[in-house]
Amino acid sequence: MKLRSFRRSLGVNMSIEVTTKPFNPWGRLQAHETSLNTHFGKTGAVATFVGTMRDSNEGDLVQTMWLEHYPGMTEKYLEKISQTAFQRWNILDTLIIHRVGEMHPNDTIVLVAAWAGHRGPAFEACRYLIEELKHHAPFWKRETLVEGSRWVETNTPG
Amino acid sequence: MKLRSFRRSLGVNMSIEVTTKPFNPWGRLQAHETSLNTHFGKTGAVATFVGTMRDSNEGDLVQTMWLEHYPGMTEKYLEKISQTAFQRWNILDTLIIHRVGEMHPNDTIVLVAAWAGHRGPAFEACRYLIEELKHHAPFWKRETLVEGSRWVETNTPG
Amino acid sequence: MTITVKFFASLREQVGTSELQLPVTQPLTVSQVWTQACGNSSLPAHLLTAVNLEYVSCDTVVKAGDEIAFFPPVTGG
Amino acid sequence: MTITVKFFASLREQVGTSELQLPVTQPLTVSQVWTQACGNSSLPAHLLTAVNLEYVSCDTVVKAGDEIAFFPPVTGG
Repeated sequence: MKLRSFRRSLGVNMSIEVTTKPFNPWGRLQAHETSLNTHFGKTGAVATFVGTMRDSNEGDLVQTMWLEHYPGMTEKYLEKISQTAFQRWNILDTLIIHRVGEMHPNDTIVLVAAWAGHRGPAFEACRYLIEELKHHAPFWKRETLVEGSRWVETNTPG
Repeated sequence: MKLRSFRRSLGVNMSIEVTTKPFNPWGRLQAHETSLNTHFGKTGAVATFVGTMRDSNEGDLVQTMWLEHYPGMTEKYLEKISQTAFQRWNILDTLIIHRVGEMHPNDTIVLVAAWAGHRGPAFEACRYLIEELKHHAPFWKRETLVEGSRWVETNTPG
Repeated sequence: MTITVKFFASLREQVGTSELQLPVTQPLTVSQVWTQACGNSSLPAHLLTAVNLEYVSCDTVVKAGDEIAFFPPVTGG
Repeated sequence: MTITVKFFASLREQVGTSELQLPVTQPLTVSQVWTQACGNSSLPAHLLTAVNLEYVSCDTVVKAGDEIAFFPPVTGG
Protein backbone atom coordinates (compact mmCIF):
# COMPACT_ATOMS: atom_id res chain seq x y z
CA MET A 1 0.00 0.00 0.00
CA LYS A 2 1.28 3.43 -0.74
CA LEU A 3 2.63 5.94 1.70
CA ARG A 4 0.44 8.96 1.93
CA SER A 5 2.68 11.78 2.94
CA PHE A 6 1.48 15.34 3.23
CA ARG A 7 3.78 18.32 3.17
CA ARG A 8 1.79 21.44 3.74
CA SER A 9 2.66 25.05 4.28
CA LEU A 10 2.62 26.55 7.79
CA GLY A 11 4.81 23.78 9.11
CA VAL A 12 2.04 21.18 8.99
CA ASN A 13 3.56 17.78 8.27
CA MET A 14 1.55 14.61 8.55
CA SER A 15 2.35 11.17 7.24
CA ILE A 16 -0.01 8.21 7.05
CA GLU A 17 0.64 4.69 5.86
CA VAL A 18 -1.46 1.53 5.78
CA THR A 19 0.70 -1.45 4.93
CA THR A 20 0.45 -5.22 4.53
CA LYS A 21 4.19 -5.55 5.24
CA PRO A 22 5.81 -6.10 8.63
CA PHE A 23 7.53 -2.94 9.83
CA ASN A 24 10.05 -2.02 12.48
CA PRO A 25 8.66 0.97 14.41
CA TRP A 26 12.04 2.17 15.69
CA GLY A 27 13.62 1.98 12.26
CA ARG A 28 10.71 3.93 10.82
CA LEU A 29 10.94 6.59 13.52
CA GLN A 30 14.66 6.89 12.85
CA ALA A 31 14.06 7.23 9.10
CA HIS A 32 11.27 9.73 9.64
CA GLU A 33 13.40 11.92 11.86
CA THR A 34 16.21 11.84 9.33
CA SER A 35 13.76 13.31 6.84
CA LEU A 36 12.78 16.16 9.19
CA ASN A 37 15.55 18.54 8.21
CA THR A 38 13.22 21.49 8.49
CA HIS A 39 12.69 20.80 12.18
CA PHE A 40 16.38 20.53 13.10
CA GLY A 41 16.82 22.21 16.46
CA LYS A 42 13.09 23.05 16.73
CA THR A 43 11.81 19.70 18.00
CA GLY A 44 12.18 19.47 21.75
CA ALA A 45 9.86 16.52 22.26
CA VAL A 46 8.43 13.47 20.57
CA ALA A 47 5.85 11.14 22.07
CA THR A 48 5.25 7.78 20.44
CA PHE A 49 2.93 4.84 20.87
CA VAL A 50 3.58 1.38 19.45
CA GLY A 51 0.90 -1.32 19.56
CA THR A 52 2.05 -4.91 19.28
CA MET A 53 0.19 -8.17 18.74
CA ARG A 54 -0.10 -10.17 21.95
CA ASP A 55 -0.17 -13.97 21.95
CA SER A 56 -3.37 -14.18 23.96
CA ASN A 57 -6.70 -12.37 24.27
CA GLU A 58 -9.56 -12.94 26.68
CA GLY A 59 -7.78 -15.96 28.10
CA ASP A 60 -7.22 -17.73 24.79
CA LEU A 61 -3.96 -18.28 22.92
CA VAL A 62 -3.92 -16.42 19.62
CA GLN A 63 -1.86 -17.90 16.80
CA THR A 64 -2.40 -15.44 13.98
CA MET A 65 -4.44 -12.32 13.45
CA TRP A 66 -6.08 -10.96 10.32
CA LEU A 67 -6.59 -7.22 10.13
CA GLU A 68 -9.24 -6.09 7.68
CA HIS A 69 -9.80 -2.43 6.83
CA TYR A 70 -11.89 -0.20 4.59
CA PRO A 71 -9.43 1.04 1.95
CA GLY A 72 -9.96 4.71 1.23
CA MET A 73 -12.03 5.45 4.31
CA THR A 74 -9.19 4.38 6.60
CA GLU A 75 -6.71 6.81 5.08
CA LYS A 76 -9.30 9.58 4.96
CA TYR A 77 -10.12 9.11 8.63
CA LEU A 78 -6.46 9.07 9.66
CA GLU A 79 -5.87 12.27 7.66
CA LYS A 80 -8.83 13.88 9.40
CA ILE A 81 -7.60 13.13 12.92
CA SER A 82 -4.08 14.23 12.00
CA GLN A 83 -5.43 17.55 10.77
CA THR A 84 -7.46 17.93 13.95
CA ALA A 85 -4.34 17.29 16.03
CA PHE A 86 -2.53 20.10 14.21
CA GLN A 87 -5.47 22.40 14.87
CA ARG A 88 -5.65 21.57 18.56
CA TRP A 89 -2.00 21.38 19.57
CA ASN A 90 1.19 23.20 18.73
CA ILE A 91 2.90 20.27 17.05
CA LEU A 92 5.44 20.03 14.22
CA ASP A 93 4.89 16.61 12.70
CA THR A 94 2.82 13.44 12.98
CA LEU A 95 3.34 9.90 11.75
CA ILE A 96 0.82 7.05 11.71
CA ILE A 97 1.61 3.59 10.32
CA HIS A 98 -0.93 0.76 10.59
CA ARG A 99 -0.48 -2.83 9.52
CA VAL A 100 -3.24 -4.81 7.78
CA GLY A 101 -3.54 -8.41 6.59
CA GLU A 102 -2.13 -11.44 8.39
CA MET A 103 0.22 -11.00 11.32
CA HIS A 104 1.77 -12.98 14.17
CA PRO A 105 2.43 -12.46 17.89
CA ASN A 106 4.98 -9.71 18.62
CA ASP A 107 4.39 -8.07 15.22
CA THR A 108 3.90 -4.32 15.32
CA ILE A 109 0.29 -3.40 14.57
CA VAL A 110 0.42 0.36 14.84
CA LEU A 111 2.83 3.25 15.33
CA VAL A 112 1.72 6.78 16.22
CA ALA A 113 4.14 9.64 16.84
CA ALA A 114 3.85 13.38 17.41
CA TRP A 115 6.77 15.83 17.32
CA ALA A 116 6.55 19.22 19.03
CA GLY A 117 8.59 21.97 20.59
CA HIS A 118 7.48 20.89 24.07
CA ARG A 119 6.32 17.70 25.74
CA GLY A 120 2.73 18.66 26.63
CA PRO A 121 1.49 18.98 23.03
CA ALA A 122 3.55 15.95 21.94
CA PHE A 123 1.96 13.68 24.57
CA GLU A 124 -1.55 15.00 24.11
CA ALA A 125 -1.52 14.78 20.33
CA CYS A 126 -0.06 11.25 20.42
CA ARG A 127 -2.69 10.06 22.86
CA TYR A 128 -5.46 11.74 20.90
CA LEU A 129 -4.37 10.08 17.65
CA ILE A 130 -4.24 6.55 19.04
CA GLU A 131 -7.55 6.92 20.89
CA GLU A 132 -9.36 8.26 17.82
CA LEU A 133 -7.76 5.58 15.66
CA LYS A 134 -8.80 2.80 18.05
CA HIS A 135 -12.35 4.03 18.51
CA HIS A 136 -13.23 5.12 14.99
CA ALA A 137 -10.80 4.13 12.22
CA PRO A 138 -12.32 1.30 10.13
CA PHE A 139 -10.09 -1.64 11.06
CA TRP A 140 -11.29 -5.05 12.27
CA LYS A 141 -9.32 -7.84 13.90
CA ARG A 142 -9.98 -11.53 13.39
CA GLU A 143 -8.06 -13.93 15.63
CA THR A 144 -7.11 -17.49 14.79
CA LEU A 145 -7.06 -19.53 18.01
CA VAL A 146 -5.80 -23.07 18.56
CA GLU A 147 -9.25 -24.20 17.49
CA GLY A 148 -11.22 -21.97 15.17
CA SER A 149 -11.25 -18.23 14.72
CA ARG A 150 -13.30 -15.24 15.82
CA TRP A 151 -13.77 -11.55 15.20
CA VAL A 152 -12.58 -9.33 18.04
CA GLU A 153 -15.66 -7.50 19.26
CA THR A 154 -14.24 -4.65 21.34
CA ASN A 155 -10.93 -2.98 22.05
CA THR A 156 -9.46 -2.55 25.50
CA PRO A 157 -10.59 0.79 26.95
CA GLY A 158 -7.85 3.43 26.81
CA MET B 1 28.80 6.05 33.05
CA LYS B 2 27.55 2.62 33.78
CA LEU B 3 24.22 1.17 32.87
CA ARG B 4 22.18 0.38 35.90
CA SER B 5 19.90 -2.41 34.94
CA PHE B 6 17.57 -4.13 37.35
CA ARG B 7 16.09 -7.55 36.78
CA ARG B 8 13.76 -8.41 39.58
CA SER B 9 11.32 -11.19 40.22
CA LEU B 10 7.59 -10.69 39.65
CA GLY B 11 8.21 -9.40 36.15
CA VAL B 12 9.57 -6.06 37.34
CA ASN B 13 12.20 -4.85 34.89
CA MET B 14 13.61 -1.37 35.05
CA SER B 15 16.68 0.04 33.36
CA ILE B 16 18.35 3.36 34.09
CA GLU B 17 21.35 4.94 32.44
CA VAL B 18 23.07 8.29 32.84
CA THR B 19 25.60 8.81 30.06
CA THR B 20 28.02 11.41 28.78
CA LYS B 21 27.89 9.88 25.30
CA PRO B 22 25.50 10.83 22.49
CA PHE B 23 22.84 8.16 22.02
CA ASN B 24 20.29 7.27 19.38
CA PRO B 25 16.94 6.78 21.13
CA TRP B 26 15.42 4.59 18.41
CA GLY B 27 18.47 2.36 18.26
CA ARG B 28 18.38 2.00 22.03
CA LEU B 29 14.66 1.16 22.02
CA GLN B 30 15.28 -1.44 19.34
CA ALA B 31 18.15 -2.97 21.33
CA HIS B 32 16.12 -2.91 24.54
CA GLU B 33 13.18 -4.70 22.92
CA THR B 34 15.50 -7.32 21.49
CA SER B 35 16.57 -8.06 25.05
CA LEU B 36 12.97 -8.48 26.24
CA ASN B 37 12.60 -12.14 25.35
CA THR B 38 10.57 -12.78 28.45
CA HIS B 39 7.88 -10.39 27.26
CA PHE B 40 7.53 -11.88 23.77
CA GLY B 41 3.86 -11.84 22.92
CA LYS B 42 2.91 -10.21 26.26
CA THR B 43 3.65 -6.58 25.39
CA GLY B 44 0.71 -5.00 23.63
CA ALA B 45 1.79 -1.40 24.08
CA VAL B 46 4.82 0.82 24.53
CA ALA B 47 4.71 4.56 25.09
CA THR B 48 7.91 6.55 24.73
CA PHE B 49 9.07 10.10 25.19
CA VAL B 50 12.22 11.55 23.68
CA GLY B 51 13.47 15.00 24.67
CA THR B 52 15.81 16.74 22.27
CA MET B 53 17.96 19.86 22.58
CA ARG B 54 16.43 22.83 20.79
CA ASP B 55 18.56 25.54 19.20
CA SER B 56 16.83 28.37 21.03
CA ASN B 57 15.34 29.11 24.44
CA GLU B 58 13.49 32.16 25.71
CA GLY B 59 14.14 33.90 22.41
CA ASP B 60 17.90 33.38 22.36
CA LEU B 61 19.96 31.13 20.12
CA VAL B 62 21.63 28.35 22.10
CA GLN B 63 24.92 27.02 20.76
CA THR B 64 25.83 24.35 23.28
CA MET B 65 24.36 23.07 26.51
CA TRP B 66 26.08 21.67 29.58
CA LEU B 67 24.11 19.25 31.70
CA GLU B 68 25.32 18.85 35.27
CA HIS B 69 23.92 16.22 37.62
CA TYR B 70 24.38 14.84 41.12
CA PRO B 71 25.99 11.42 40.58
CA GLY B 72 24.49 8.83 42.87
CA MET B 73 21.40 10.82 43.79
CA THR B 74 20.29 11.00 40.17
CA GLU B 75 20.34 7.23 39.72
CA LYS B 76 18.70 6.69 43.11
CA TYR B 77 15.90 9.08 42.24
CA LEU B 78 15.31 7.50 38.84
CA GLU B 79 15.19 4.06 40.48
CA LYS B 80 12.65 5.34 42.98
CA ILE B 81 10.26 6.73 40.37
CA SER B 82 10.62 3.58 38.27
CA GLN B 83 9.66 1.47 41.28
CA THR B 84 6.71 3.73 41.97
CA ALA B 85 5.57 3.34 38.34
CA PHE B 86 5.60 -0.45 38.75
CA GLN B 87 3.55 -0.12 41.93
CA ARG B 88 0.97 2.18 40.37
CA TRP B 89 0.48 0.69 36.92
CA ASN B 90 0.37 -2.75 35.40
CA ILE B 91 3.53 -2.39 33.32
CA LEU B 92 6.15 -4.87 32.15
CA ASP B 93 9.30 -2.83 31.66
CA THR B 94 10.71 0.69 31.89
CA LEU B 95 13.76 2.34 30.36
CA ILE B 96 15.23 5.74 31.22
CA ILE B 97 18.37 7.12 29.55
CA HIS B 98 19.58 10.66 30.32
CA ARG B 99 22.51 12.46 28.77
CA VAL B 100 24.88 14.63 30.83
CA GLY B 101 27.89 16.81 29.94
CA GLU B 102 28.19 18.93 26.83
CA MET B 103 25.67 18.60 24.02
CA HIS B 104 24.54 20.36 20.85
CA PRO B 105 21.22 21.24 19.17
CA ASN B 106 19.23 18.21 18.02
CA ASP B 107 21.09 15.90 20.43
CA THR B 108 18.86 13.58 22.43
CA ILE B 109 18.72 14.64 26.08
CA VAL B 110 16.38 12.03 27.51
CA LEU B 111 14.52 8.86 26.61
CA VAL B 112 11.72 7.40 28.73
CA ALA B 113 9.75 4.30 27.75
CA ALA B 114 7.16 2.08 29.41
CA TRP B 115 6.06 -1.32 28.10
CA ALA B 116 2.72 -2.83 29.15
CA GLY B 117 0.01 -5.24 28.10
CA HIS B 118 -2.30 -2.35 27.28
CA ARG B 119 -1.97 1.28 26.26
CA GLY B 120 -3.47 3.02 29.30
CA PRO B 121 -0.76 1.91 31.76
CA ALA B 122 1.98 2.42 29.14
CA PHE B 123 0.98 6.05 28.50
CA GLU B 124 0.38 6.90 32.13
CA ALA B 125 3.63 5.39 33.39
CA CYS B 126 5.63 7.07 30.62
CA ARG B 127 4.12 10.47 31.37
CA TYR B 128 4.62 10.00 35.11
CA LEU B 129 8.30 9.12 34.66
CA ILE B 130 9.15 12.15 32.52
CA GLU B 131 7.21 14.54 34.75
CA GLU B 132 8.86 13.28 37.92
CA LEU B 133 12.25 13.32 36.23
CA LYS B 134 11.79 16.90 35.01
CA HIS B 135 10.48 18.22 38.30
CA HIS B 136 12.71 16.41 40.79
CA ALA B 137 15.71 14.54 39.35
CA PRO B 138 18.94 16.45 40.13
CA PHE B 139 19.97 17.67 36.68
CA TRP B 140 20.82 21.27 35.75
CA LYS B 141 21.19 22.83 32.33
CA ARG B 142 23.63 25.58 31.46
CA GLU B 143 23.26 27.17 28.03
CA THR B 144 26.02 28.77 25.99
CA LEU B 145 24.53 31.58 23.90
CA VAL B 146 26.14 33.61 21.12
CA GLU B 147 27.43 35.87 23.87
CA GLY B 148 27.97 34.40 27.30
CA SER B 149 26.24 31.57 29.10
CA ARG B 150 23.51 31.11 31.71
CA TRP B 151 21.91 28.51 33.91
CA VAL B 152 18.40 27.53 32.88
CA GLU B 153 16.15 28.51 35.76
CA THR B 154 12.92 26.63 35.09
CA ASN B 155 11.61 23.91 32.82
CA THR B 156 8.61 24.28 30.54
CA PRO B 157 5.45 23.21 32.40
CA GLY B 158 4.24 19.76 31.33
CA MET C 1 -28.67 4.48 -11.70
CA THR C 2 -27.24 2.48 -8.82
CA ILE C 3 -25.51 2.87 -5.48
CA THR C 4 -22.67 0.71 -4.21
CA VAL C 5 -23.27 -1.02 -0.89
CA LYS C 6 -20.30 -2.46 1.04
CA PHE C 7 -20.08 -4.73 4.07
CA PHE C 8 -17.04 -5.38 6.23
CA ALA C 9 -15.67 -7.90 8.71
CA SER C 10 -18.20 -10.06 10.59
CA LEU C 11 -21.07 -8.30 8.85
CA ARG C 12 -19.58 -9.15 5.46
CA GLU C 13 -19.57 -12.81 6.51
CA GLN C 14 -23.15 -12.65 7.79
CA VAL C 15 -24.47 -10.93 4.68
CA GLY C 16 -22.43 -13.27 2.50
CA THR C 17 -21.01 -10.60 0.19
CA SER C 18 -18.57 -7.72 0.43
CA GLU C 19 -20.30 -5.51 -2.11
CA LEU C 20 -23.45 -5.18 -4.16
CA GLN C 21 -25.03 -2.68 -6.52
CA LEU C 22 -28.51 -1.46 -5.69
CA PRO C 23 -30.71 0.26 -8.28
CA VAL C 24 -32.19 3.54 -7.04
CA THR C 25 -35.12 5.34 -8.56
CA GLN C 26 -35.83 7.75 -5.68
CA PRO C 27 -33.94 9.27 -2.72
CA LEU C 28 -33.28 6.73 0.04
CA THR C 29 -32.00 7.05 3.58
CA VAL C 30 -29.14 4.86 4.73
CA SER C 31 -31.67 2.84 6.77
CA GLN C 32 -33.77 2.28 3.66
CA VAL C 33 -30.68 1.19 1.73
CA TRP C 34 -30.03 -1.43 4.42
CA THR C 35 -33.60 -2.66 4.27
CA GLN C 36 -33.56 -2.98 0.49
CA ALA C 37 -30.13 -4.57 0.43
CA CYS C 38 -30.68 -7.00 3.30
CA GLY C 39 -34.11 -8.47 2.74
CA ASN C 40 -36.46 -6.12 4.59
CA SER C 41 -34.77 -6.40 7.99
CA SER C 42 -34.28 -3.16 9.91
CA LEU C 43 -30.79 -1.70 10.45
CA PRO C 44 -29.27 -3.14 13.66
CA ALA C 45 -28.44 -0.34 16.10
CA HIS C 46 -24.86 -1.40 16.74
CA LEU C 47 -23.80 -1.17 13.10
CA LEU C 48 -21.83 1.82 11.82
CA THR C 49 -22.59 3.51 8.53
CA ALA C 50 -20.54 5.55 6.10
CA VAL C 51 -21.38 7.33 2.86
CA ASN C 52 -18.56 8.18 0.46
CA LEU C 53 -15.92 7.30 3.09
CA GLU C 54 -17.35 9.47 5.88
CA TYR C 55 -19.36 8.42 8.93
CA VAL C 56 -23.05 9.37 8.67
CA SER C 57 -26.21 8.80 10.67
CA CYS C 58 -28.76 6.30 9.41
CA ASP C 59 -31.23 8.97 8.27
CA THR C 60 -28.75 10.45 5.81
CA VAL C 61 -30.17 10.54 2.28
CA VAL C 62 -28.10 8.95 -0.47
CA LYS C 63 -28.19 9.37 -4.24
CA ALA C 64 -27.13 7.41 -7.29
CA GLY C 65 -23.38 7.01 -7.50
CA ASP C 66 -22.87 7.08 -3.73
CA GLU C 67 -20.92 4.38 -1.89
CA ILE C 68 -22.67 3.24 1.29
CA ALA C 69 -20.84 1.05 3.82
CA PHE C 70 -22.15 -0.93 6.79
CA PHE C 71 -19.81 -2.39 9.37
CA PRO C 72 -19.53 -3.58 12.97
CA PRO C 73 -17.72 -1.65 15.75
CA VAL C 74 -14.07 -1.13 14.84
CA THR C 75 -11.18 -2.90 16.57
CA GLY C 76 -7.95 -1.53 15.09
CA GLY C 77 -4.81 -0.23 16.70
CA MET D 1 34.17 13.78 62.84
CA THR D 2 32.98 15.64 59.75
CA ILE D 3 30.11 15.88 57.32
CA THR D 4 30.48 16.37 53.58
CA VAL D 5 28.67 19.38 52.11
CA LYS D 6 28.09 19.56 48.36
CA PHE D 7 26.88 22.36 46.11
CA PHE D 8 25.64 22.06 42.53
CA ALA D 9 25.09 24.16 39.41
CA SER D 10 24.61 27.93 39.88
CA LEU D 11 24.88 27.53 43.65
CA ARG D 12 28.25 25.82 43.26
CA GLU D 13 29.44 28.83 41.29
CA GLN D 14 28.08 31.28 43.87
CA VAL D 15 29.59 29.43 46.81
CA GLY D 16 32.83 28.99 44.87
CA THR D 17 33.33 25.31 45.72
CA SER D 18 31.65 22.02 44.87
CA GLU D 19 32.38 20.31 48.18
CA LEU D 20 33.71 20.96 51.64
CA GLN D 21 34.14 19.05 54.89
CA LEU D 22 32.55 20.53 58.00
CA PRO D 23 33.58 19.41 61.49
CA VAL D 24 30.59 18.47 63.66
CA THR D 25 30.65 18.19 67.44
CA GLN D 26 26.89 18.15 68.03
CA PRO D 27 23.71 17.33 66.05
CA LEU D 28 22.94 19.95 63.42
CA THR D 29 19.91 20.58 61.24
CA VAL D 30 20.36 21.01 57.51
CA SER D 31 19.67 24.74 57.99
CA GLN D 32 22.41 24.94 60.59
CA VAL D 33 24.81 23.13 58.26
CA TRP D 34 24.11 25.79 55.63
CA THR D 35 24.72 28.59 58.09
CA GLN D 36 28.01 27.11 59.28
CA ALA D 37 29.16 26.29 55.75
CA CYS D 38 28.14 29.55 54.14
CA GLY D 39 29.20 32.25 56.56
CA ASN D 40 26.23 32.74 58.83
CA SER D 41 23.68 33.51 56.09
CA SER D 42 20.31 31.78 56.42
CA LEU D 43 19.26 29.06 53.98
CA PRO D 44 17.52 30.63 50.94
CA ALA D 45 13.97 29.27 50.59
CA HIS D 46 14.26 28.29 46.94
CA LEU D 47 17.20 25.93 47.47
CA LEU D 48 16.68 22.17 47.60
CA THR D 49 18.39 19.97 50.15
CA ALA D 50 19.36 16.31 50.22
CA VAL D 51 20.97 14.10 52.86
CA ASN D 52 22.65 10.89 51.76
CA LEU D 53 21.14 11.18 48.24
CA GLU D 54 17.52 11.68 49.38
CA TYR D 55 15.48 14.87 49.47
CA VAL D 56 14.94 16.16 53.03
CA SER D 57 13.41 19.21 54.67
CA CYS D 58 15.71 21.87 56.14
CA ASP D 59 14.99 20.87 59.75
CA THR D 60 16.33 17.34 59.23
CA VAL D 61 19.10 16.53 61.70
CA VAL D 62 22.40 15.26 60.30
CA LYS D 63 25.26 13.38 61.87
CA ALA D 64 28.94 12.83 61.27
CA GLY D 65 29.59 10.91 58.08
CA ASP D 66 26.48 12.22 56.33
CA GLU D 67 26.59 13.83 52.90
CA ILE D 68 24.50 17.00 52.70
CA ALA D 69 23.78 18.63 49.33
CA PHE D 70 22.36 22.05 48.49
CA PHE D 71 21.21 22.90 44.98
CA PRO D 72 18.92 25.16 42.95
CA PRO D 73 15.66 24.02 41.30
CA VAL D 74 16.33 21.21 38.83
CA THR D 75 16.06 21.60 35.06
CA GLY D 76 16.72 18.18 33.52
CA GLY D 77 14.85 16.20 30.92
